[in-house]
Amino acid sequence: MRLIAPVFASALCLCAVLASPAAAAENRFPQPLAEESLPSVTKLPATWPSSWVAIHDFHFNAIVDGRLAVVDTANPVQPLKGLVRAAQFANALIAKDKGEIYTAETFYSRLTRGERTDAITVWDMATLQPKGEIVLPGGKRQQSVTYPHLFQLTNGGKWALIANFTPAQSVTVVDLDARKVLGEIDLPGCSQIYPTGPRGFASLCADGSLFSVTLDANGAAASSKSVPKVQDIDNQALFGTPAMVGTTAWFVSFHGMIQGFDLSGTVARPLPGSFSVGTAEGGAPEWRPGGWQVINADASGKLYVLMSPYGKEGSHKDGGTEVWVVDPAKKARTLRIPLKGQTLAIAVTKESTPHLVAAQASGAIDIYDAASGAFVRSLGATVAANPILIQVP
Amino acid sequence: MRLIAPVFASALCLCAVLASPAAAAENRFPQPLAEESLPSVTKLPATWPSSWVAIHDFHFNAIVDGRLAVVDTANPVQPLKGLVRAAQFANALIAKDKGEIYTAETFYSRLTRGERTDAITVWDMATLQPKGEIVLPGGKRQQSVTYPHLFQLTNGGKWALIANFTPAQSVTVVDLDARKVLGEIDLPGCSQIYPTGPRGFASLCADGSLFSVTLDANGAAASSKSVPKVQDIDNQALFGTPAMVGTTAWFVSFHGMIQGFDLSGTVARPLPGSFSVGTAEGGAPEWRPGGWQVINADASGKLYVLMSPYGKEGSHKDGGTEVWVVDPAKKARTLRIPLKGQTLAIAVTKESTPHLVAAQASGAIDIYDAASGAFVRSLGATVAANPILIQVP
Amino acid sequence: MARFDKLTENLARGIARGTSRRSLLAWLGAGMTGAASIPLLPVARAATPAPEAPHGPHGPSAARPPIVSGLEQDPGDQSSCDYWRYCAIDGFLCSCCGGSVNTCPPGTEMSPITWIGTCTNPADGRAYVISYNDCCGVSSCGQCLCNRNEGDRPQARPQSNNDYNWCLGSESSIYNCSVAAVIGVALPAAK
Amino acid sequence: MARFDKLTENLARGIARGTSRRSLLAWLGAGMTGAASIPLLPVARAATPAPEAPHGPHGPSAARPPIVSGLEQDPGDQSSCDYWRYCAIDGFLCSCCGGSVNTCPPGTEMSPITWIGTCTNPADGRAYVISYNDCCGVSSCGQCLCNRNEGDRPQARPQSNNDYNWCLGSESSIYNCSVAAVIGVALPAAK
Repeated sequence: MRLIAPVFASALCLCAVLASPAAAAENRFPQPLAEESLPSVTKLPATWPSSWVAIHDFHFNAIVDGRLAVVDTANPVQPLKGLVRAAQFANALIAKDKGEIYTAETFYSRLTRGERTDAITVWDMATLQPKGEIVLPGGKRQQSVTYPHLFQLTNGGKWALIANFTPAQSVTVVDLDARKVLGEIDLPGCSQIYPTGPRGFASLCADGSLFSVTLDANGAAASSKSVPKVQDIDNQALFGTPAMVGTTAWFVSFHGMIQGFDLSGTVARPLPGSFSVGTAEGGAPEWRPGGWQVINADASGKLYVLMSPYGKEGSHKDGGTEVWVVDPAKKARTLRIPLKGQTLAIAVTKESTPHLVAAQASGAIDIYDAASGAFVRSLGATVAANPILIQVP
Repeated sequence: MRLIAPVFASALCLCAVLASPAAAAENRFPQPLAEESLPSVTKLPATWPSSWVAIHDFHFNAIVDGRLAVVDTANPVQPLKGLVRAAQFANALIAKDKGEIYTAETFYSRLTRGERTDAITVWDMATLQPKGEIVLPGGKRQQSVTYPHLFQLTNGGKWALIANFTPAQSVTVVDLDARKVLGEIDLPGCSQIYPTGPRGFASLCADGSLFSVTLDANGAAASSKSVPKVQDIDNQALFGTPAMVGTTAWFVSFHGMIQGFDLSGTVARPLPGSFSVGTAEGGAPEWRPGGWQVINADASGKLYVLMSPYGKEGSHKDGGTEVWVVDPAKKARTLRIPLKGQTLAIAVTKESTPHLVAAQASGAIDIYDAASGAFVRSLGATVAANPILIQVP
Repeated sequence: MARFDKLTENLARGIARGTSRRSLLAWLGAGMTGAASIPLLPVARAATPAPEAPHGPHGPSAARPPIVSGLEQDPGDQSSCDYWRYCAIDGFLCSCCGGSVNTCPPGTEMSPITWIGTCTNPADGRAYVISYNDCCGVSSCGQCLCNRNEGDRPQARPQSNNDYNWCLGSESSIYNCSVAAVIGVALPAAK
Repeated sequence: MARFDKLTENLARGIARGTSRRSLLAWLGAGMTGAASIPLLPVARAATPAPEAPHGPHGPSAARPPIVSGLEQDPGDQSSCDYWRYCAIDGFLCSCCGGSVNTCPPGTEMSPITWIGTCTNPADGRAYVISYNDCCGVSSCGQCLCNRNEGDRPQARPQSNNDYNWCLGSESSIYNCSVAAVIGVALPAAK
């Protein structure tokens, strides 16, 4: 496309031009700067480099205008690569194999009032342009401060599962490829969606049980199975967002106990042998996990847990100041990484030299060497107002 | 309404209850606090007190989610009385006699994309609830950083005039009472809307002229008249937002010259005898008006001009640090009021003891005694992220 | 999918007030579901990691003057996260948004369904049943953001989780702020 | 309403570049209307009233490292309001938003109509014609807010006013950020 639309010139700055030492300077640079082509829109690589992550900006002061920031953690000069709309308590998913991002959002015809529309939008990872939409019926999409496990993929990424809360609980099954809603599974008493096996999911229930559902080819429930008492919500509650290592979900409790779940089969089951992330001096009263995304994993399966020395009842969202690295095979802590500030979310890149990405409450994004814990760089508060989740595609 | 919907109790805090020194304390207060009635929504007085103003929050970081803040300038404890939606470069008007607020806004069906709808919403001043809507055709409503004179009343407040910019310029005439659009007046070359006479408006034109239009009973143009060269835009441009004293509009130029216009008749005409707000020591290079809403008036007709000591070409939106009070009858400055910080907008209340309201770039709202210039109080940054206009109903 | 009973409990004000610890435990133990939660918003954007200000910087207005009830029996600053009724609040305080500690700002609608917490009044030592209601239909107030999580539990137990947007039964689900109203006295119970 | 001619001028790149001061004055003197303006956003939320930082605090990222062209002939920090091409910009700098000094961020659409300014390159002393285009369809970038008003005039003269949202010819009018592209050299003219 050439610039063929109206453009207008102005004499505004001509006096400045005339006052400048043009003659002398032009001698050093005989040719003027080249003309630049317009219009021009940046395109991203179809496959994002392994230093790139997606950071969810909850945008507290305008929740209706939330965003997903595409961030190059290796680039302190221009870390922000683009924004994807994530409106009104949205959830976002990345399907790297398809080169697609999915957002599950809610809209009103008059911003804050009027007709409500819930929809999944399909975005192209290279252009960040929308390429499809699936309207969700019933105006029931769960609106929460963003948790990853309210919107998940199953059936090899062909389908998506969306949590509903009215406060009646259910899960909507969507065929992403066919761009249509398949159906809805009632899920009274259970929350969040942890994909299981080839086509199904598990949820954590209010009575401490784990409930697994398998889906048939039409997206209806084919079978279900409950495993009782997988957690003690009163005394040893598990944060709802686990670290995923293949089909193993590693959860951490408010007190720092690690519990694995095997999601490879049609029925999710707890792995035997929970263990502690350990303890340390200096707690006031004690070290506990704290933040919004408090546990994550690297490609080798090591776990990273965001820890606060101010741990007590109610401290679990206050953020942390260290990351403790734990080897779940050895059930032992292998490293303590001191952070630059009060941090709410962590993730580890899949680079050949993996990096720990830490989102501070201030909005600053800090990068550490995952193996040594050494501070590498800060990106500053340059990508999001309220970064609360970090996705590594 | 009684609280009849589901409510749920929890044992969360019972341990704290049990640990408290209940027995001793209860002796001092034999009766517990009374039960409070739910649901309950605050209602505002149908006629707002004279200390109340409306402050436009442009909300830079989410322009799509702009707001109008209702503010009690006399109340430093709870200055914010409520918010009215003012989405996407909105304009807002207050019709005190009808107890109505009007917002002219733009919406997209998917927040940032999809179908565009421009509309005026009618809000009740006591409830801040919407009570009507008039959809504006054509998707042409002018979107600018908010200027008061893009949306004005005429015909005794029965009609509204809305500026359009595509960039073709026109004015849409709306019957507020009948909730319908009457028509559109082409206005090539002229900007902003200054109501004139009983039913019409004037606009300032690119060639320095002033163009007046009278409207017939159907909202069509009945006649028009141009007055050439009312301003020298190159050398002595007038800020687009005047101080209104009755039907006289007092404009100030970038260099501090005051020019009045009589809008009482069907043809707006410049008043003879422009004059300067004066000069002062300490300019670097000189004192000039600076800010977004740089001139306003009190009920007695005195003018208040926001002044910056750093005046030069291009400084006119950088804000000011003093207010100079000018008596247009004497064409003389009567007071200099030093401000607490870099200020972008000023207005004067219609209280029996009028107050100068000053909105800082930081978001802080400061209150001064208009007669003496004495600082009275600051409301802090408690009502708006980006306060750029102050309306005194 | 009939494993769980559909438990959309309707607990009236009197029931909530009169609930003893034993019956509460029984109720929770029954796997009560389809339930409620405190309003919303997590992780307040706190300025420091120290425990002095763990619940958020009170929006951009940390230095605002206190909002007080004037009652000796209801002490504290209603614009502060530390006010006694806010023991489990999460969101913008309506006291700073045009409402009050127990009324929504004009232009909003109070969520008709709500979560109930129990907070201890330091003046009279009583445990009060507090109703946390969201005010809905106007965008984020932006003032006095607070997040206190004493007793908060993961979303697996909805009635104990404060991350939901509780603008559910309202005409619009757009969230503006949250109130904390006294709706009764909790009955003391032996531990 | 036929007093003004409908002047929706189509000035192509070559015409803009070749416009002499005399023809520009003639063009302006003709009361050229229906015209353009620089992107948008006024009054940047500057931190101090002093002239050291009059054009805004560069968003929340005042301490960000410089974005440089690497060309000696195009000096300066493209994330700074003081960069030479930004002599009349108003808005979020696309260089900080996923684009560059002359390209829009992915996901946006560049406004097809634009305003042209003239800025002097301090390296070669030449006056360049700069096209300020808005990037549209994604909400406020929120980074590197700048507002420079040298030569800005009130909305009475649209082509000289930078308060319009210039996302006009685009599919969506939602504003994200602004670019400043070199599209030619302004011809010098004797005063």
